[in-house]
Amino acid sequence: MLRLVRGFEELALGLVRSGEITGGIHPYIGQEAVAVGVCAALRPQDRITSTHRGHGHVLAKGADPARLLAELLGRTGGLNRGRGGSMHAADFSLGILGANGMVGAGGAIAVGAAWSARQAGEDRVAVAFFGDGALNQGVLLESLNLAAMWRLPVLFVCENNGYATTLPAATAVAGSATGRAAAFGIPAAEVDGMDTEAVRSAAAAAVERAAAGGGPGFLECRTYRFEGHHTMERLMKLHYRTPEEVADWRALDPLPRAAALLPPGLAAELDASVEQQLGAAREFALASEHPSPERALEHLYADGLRPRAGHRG
Amino acid sequence: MLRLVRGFEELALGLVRSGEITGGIHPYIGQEAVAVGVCAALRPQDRITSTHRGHGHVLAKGADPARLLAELLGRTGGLNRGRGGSMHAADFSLGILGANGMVGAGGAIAVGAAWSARQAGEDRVAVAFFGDGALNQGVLLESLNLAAMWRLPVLFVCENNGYATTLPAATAVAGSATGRAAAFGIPAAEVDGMDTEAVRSAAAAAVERAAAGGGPGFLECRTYRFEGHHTMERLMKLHYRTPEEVADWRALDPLPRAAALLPPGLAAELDASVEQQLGAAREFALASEHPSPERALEHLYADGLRPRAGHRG
Amino acid sequence: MRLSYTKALNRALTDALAADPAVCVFGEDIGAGMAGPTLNLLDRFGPGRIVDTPLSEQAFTSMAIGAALTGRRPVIEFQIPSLLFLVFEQLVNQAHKFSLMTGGQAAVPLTCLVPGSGSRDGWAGQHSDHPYGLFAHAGVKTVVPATPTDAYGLLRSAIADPDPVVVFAPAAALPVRETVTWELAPIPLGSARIHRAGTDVTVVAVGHLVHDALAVAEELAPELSVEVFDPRTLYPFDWAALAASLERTGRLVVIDDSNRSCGIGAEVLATAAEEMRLVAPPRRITRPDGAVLPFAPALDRAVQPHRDQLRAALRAFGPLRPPHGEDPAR
Amino acid sequence: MRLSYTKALNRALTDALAADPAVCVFGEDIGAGMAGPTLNLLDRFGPGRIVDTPLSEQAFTSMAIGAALTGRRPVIEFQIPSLLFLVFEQLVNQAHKFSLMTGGQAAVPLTCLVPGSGSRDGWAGQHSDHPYGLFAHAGVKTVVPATPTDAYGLLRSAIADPDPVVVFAPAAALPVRETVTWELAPIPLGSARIHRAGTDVTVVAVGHLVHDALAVAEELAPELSVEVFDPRTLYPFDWAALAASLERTGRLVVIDDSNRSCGIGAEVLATAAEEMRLVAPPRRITRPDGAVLPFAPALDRAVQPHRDQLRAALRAFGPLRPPHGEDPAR
Ligand SMILES: Cc1ncc(C[n+]2csc(CCOP(=O)(O)OP(=O)(O)O)c2C)c(N)n1
Ligand SMILES: Cc1ncc(C[n+]2csc(CCOP(=O)(O)OP(=O)(O)O)c2C)c(N)n1
Ligand SMILES: [Mg+2]
Ligand SMILES: [Mg+2]
Repeated sequence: MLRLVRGFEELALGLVRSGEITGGIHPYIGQEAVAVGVCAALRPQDRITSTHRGHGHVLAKGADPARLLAELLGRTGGLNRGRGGSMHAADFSLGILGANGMVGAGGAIAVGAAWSARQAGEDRVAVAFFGDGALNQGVLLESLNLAAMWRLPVLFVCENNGYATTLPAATAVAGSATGRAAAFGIPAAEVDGMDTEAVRSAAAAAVERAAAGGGPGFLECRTYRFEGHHTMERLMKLHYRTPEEVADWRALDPLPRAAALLPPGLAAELDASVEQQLGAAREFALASEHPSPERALEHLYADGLRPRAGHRG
Repeated sequence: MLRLVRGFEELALGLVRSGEITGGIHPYIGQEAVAVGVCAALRPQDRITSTHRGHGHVLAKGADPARLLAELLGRTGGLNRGRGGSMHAADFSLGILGANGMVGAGGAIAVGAAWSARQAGEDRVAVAFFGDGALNQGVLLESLNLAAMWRLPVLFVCENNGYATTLPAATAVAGSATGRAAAFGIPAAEVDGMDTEAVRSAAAAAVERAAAGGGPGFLECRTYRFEGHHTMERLMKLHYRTPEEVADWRALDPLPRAAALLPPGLAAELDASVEQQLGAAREFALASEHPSPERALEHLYADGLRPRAGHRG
Repeated sequence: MRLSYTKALNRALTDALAADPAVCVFGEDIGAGMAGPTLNLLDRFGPGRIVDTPLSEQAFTSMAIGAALTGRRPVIEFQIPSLLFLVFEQLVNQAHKFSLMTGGQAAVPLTCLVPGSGSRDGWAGQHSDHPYGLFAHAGVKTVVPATPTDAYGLLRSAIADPDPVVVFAPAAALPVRETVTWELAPIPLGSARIHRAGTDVTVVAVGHLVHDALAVAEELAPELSVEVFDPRTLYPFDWAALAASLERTGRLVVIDDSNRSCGIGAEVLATAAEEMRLVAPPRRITRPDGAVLPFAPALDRAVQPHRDQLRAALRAFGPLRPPHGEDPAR
Repeated sequence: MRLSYTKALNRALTDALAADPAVCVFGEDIGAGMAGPTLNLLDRFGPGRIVDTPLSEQAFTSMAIGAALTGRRPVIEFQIPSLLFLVFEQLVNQAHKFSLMTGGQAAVPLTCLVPGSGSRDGWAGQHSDHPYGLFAHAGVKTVVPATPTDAYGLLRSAIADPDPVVVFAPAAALPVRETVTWELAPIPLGSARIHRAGTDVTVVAVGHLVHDALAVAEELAPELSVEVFDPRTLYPFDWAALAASLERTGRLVVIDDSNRSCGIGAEVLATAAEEMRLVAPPRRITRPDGAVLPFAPALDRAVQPHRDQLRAALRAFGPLRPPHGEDPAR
């Protein structure tokens, strides 16, 4: 899965560069261990909410890479029929309640999903992924309180990659992520976010506790994005990170680390199968149809209400 | 001052009952030690933001009771010329940036005032008063982070009276008020909010530290409102507090406690002078003119822009 | 049966909760039923469905969205209209957009109820707004019932609707009572109601102002024949019914207790001017541009639309029914 | 001098900061100048005045209000238009109301700048709104400059204004460049600009659509004489200038890249229908009701107003200048 997520992002980066993906993406490269580790601890019925940097979460929870890629390309075969794009990719059939363009927004939505499951008498845990930037978003802080107060089965996963766009977490987050969660009475742990197995086992413990009625959990995964905040960053001269810092973190790349644990030969085998899968995904996605402009406002209302057009005749 | 605040509220309650104050008030009775204690620690140049339950703060920071009362009566002689009423009473000449109808809103405004003073090179501390209910308001939590991160001269004063309207703090606030502040790296102390001197001395220490560049402080004052949430509560049958609980807290009334510390005779003297002052305030306020309806939208824009009327002719 | 507006809301909630276990209610002090509509719900349906929330409007609204996305039908009661400002992102940028953005995978059957919208004497600047126009602009379904029967029926439909709906219950309508001899039932969203037929002028009145419009229409009956048109749902608006009414009258006045610029009054005038029959310039009576309600009661009232203004606007069309019974406009 | 729109905003901020030590800027990634308007400000004015903020829009907007109440003149740069939803309470319920609620004691000279409002290719549903109508409804001063010169001049005036002002810089206007041979100077809020005089139809175009309107007007010049009217400030609107224009033309089309219902297009049509000279039904070209921008680029474009629609609306007035030079409408 690590390889699939990495390979998918590389494929997508290529399609951004070639202009086939409009608007660019927020690449997940470097952070794969978090999505993959956490989702490995989830059961099919569990749900997640994701972020602007969501491809990793969406894939790790099981979405079809071909349909995700078609979504990034705005095709009818996309997860969202081409209506959402990178920042809103979702697959409700798999409990993927969507990437979200607003930082911090997914947190409380996941809390709502957790509440909903409890109200329906269902055994489902909800996971909210979010970045260090979201730690300063009011709605997210509010949602920690509600989750704690109501002992809801939700796991907050903070992917601390050190920066919110150009702003270092060190100059943005007073105290610590785990300290904040703990202040709301939520058991919180810091994890090496470059180590898939460490993430998985911490997540598994939290999910198990939550499912058993033990209330919410919080993981701070220390990680790093190897690419710019957004593909557009390549066009800018920004100096918020030193090349040395990037290199130091690249040395912790979760992929070789995970590969080293595999029996000899298996890594290459996996690589080949991922390559094949992604090749097929690319083919599917590029062959998928563009939606027709007359259907621009389809799905605007769930009851089928057709809005008035913006002009007459 | 304690007596003045108490006497003012009793006077105002009478005017609510007689129908002269429209819309009712959120009485401050019982919590006087907090406003009086904190404001006793402030210097004239310091600033405060207040709440829907703001009369105590406004008076303790030095506002003229006659003009505050005229404001509650909607008269031109009021602090806000009758435009604000109870929930928006302000006196900018005294650094009183206003009561506020939105729970939690004053916190970040005070942080802004603190930032402003620092930016202008002025030695001024800002104090934000707010209730336990506001501890769950996102903007307030966000503002704790900004104040801490930027080491601003601001003092957060949480008046924990145990309830947000009918909701017990015990079922609304996970963790503790001071724990939350501490998680943002803000030194936080719990104080007996029924003891004026305890509040004053804790506030004085925090103000001194803030003024000296030591950054923000946080006080949780445990207190109680003896009356209903709002005067309208008298018309409802609500059972969220037991009569025993109210009686227990009434036994801690800050007024007798403070009176006991005075030299014999002085208490009565003070009472008489407060009575006289409030009598004069009442007279002034009731004699003050009603604003004229044609001037309803005066002050809507600071540049004097006159908005279009809602009808023609 | 004598039914008050607030009691009608309470009945609608009770019936919806009883009919569908997915319905649940979030809000502040709803356990105590402080605002009225939620009275006794906690006793009957328990804390698993009637959720007294901390003062975290953004988070509990988002939670309700999360719950709606996963099969619940939450209703949120907001104590004051300006709380909608606080959750504007949640309602307009999240709840409203999920269906389209997910390509139809998701629906957000969320109802927001604001009992006591608009001015309440003495509540002043931050508690007296009537922000329904904001939601009509964003495209969130927006309902403003004028009568107890409509309050019941529209709230039931709002809860049953698969999309987010905001229901404004104007403070000035809450005291309205009706003697109800019919069965209360859902009323479809998007259908207007003609309270009084007329042939000279159509008065589109929103919320509590329906009652003012009816009073003025009665009073002016000797002079002109006024049709009182209550859109009930501001978005989607029942344009077909309005066109039919103007086909009859050709004259239009809107009376609307919200700010003038870009309000629902503007929308009604604009659409009528573009597409419908008008024999005279239309008029609207609204709050002033950018209005903030001053505290002093006389000032507060001065900023709201009132009957005198409606009377004047109607008379400004000129004498349409002179004492002799002739009609110079025909 | 060749001046781009973004550079004009940057110049306006630089000049305002240099002219008045009370001016300061808050926003996300403004130190790096990521969006353009704040480029190099940190180097020149330092972190005491150019404040890179954490992702706490509500708190830093409230902070800016607190700073404005106490003598500063803060500017906030918002990275995306929907952040305005997140701070709607702060702007509409706090900043806008302080002056009236305090009886004139307080002013909130706060400027909000949104560089890149409206659609940006591929940014999809939550990042592509054009919510200026919401502020015009609330009564917050609202500015949408179309050209670099206007962007400079209006932003300077916004910063100098004692009231809150929201400045929208449409994404589609950012690439506009001008050869500027004049001195850049403040331009008063509330004054419209006629970009092209005409006698048959007045086209009110908002923001970047001014350039589309000009192109269509040129193209149709043989058929009809179009006046292109750029309000520049949507609230307060320059009604006197519009009335004068309609006095000349009597025909009105609004082209506006925001949602139809209760948008600025509605307001212009309504006011014109009520008070101004119209010889034919007015028209508006807008986004559809309740529009959410779909991601796929062709769908995104289909939801925005475009030149074909304007052309069709203008031609729908019928032949006004037949080849012979006669004018059947006179
Ligand atoms: C509420 C909100 N504020 C600002 C933005 C613009 N923005 C998008 S991503 C981002 C940085 C997010 O940082 P973080 O949460 O650490 O996630 P990361 O990008 O590092 O994965 C910003 C400022 C937004 N989309 N939403
Ligand atoms: C943001 C917001 N939510 C809700 C309300 C309605 N309301 C006014 S006061 C209040 C309770 C506030 O409780 P607390 O902060 O503890 O202050 P207290 O009333 O106890 O002094 C509520 C819910 C409001 N004015 N603002
Ligand atoms: Mg980050
Ligand atoms: Mg309280």
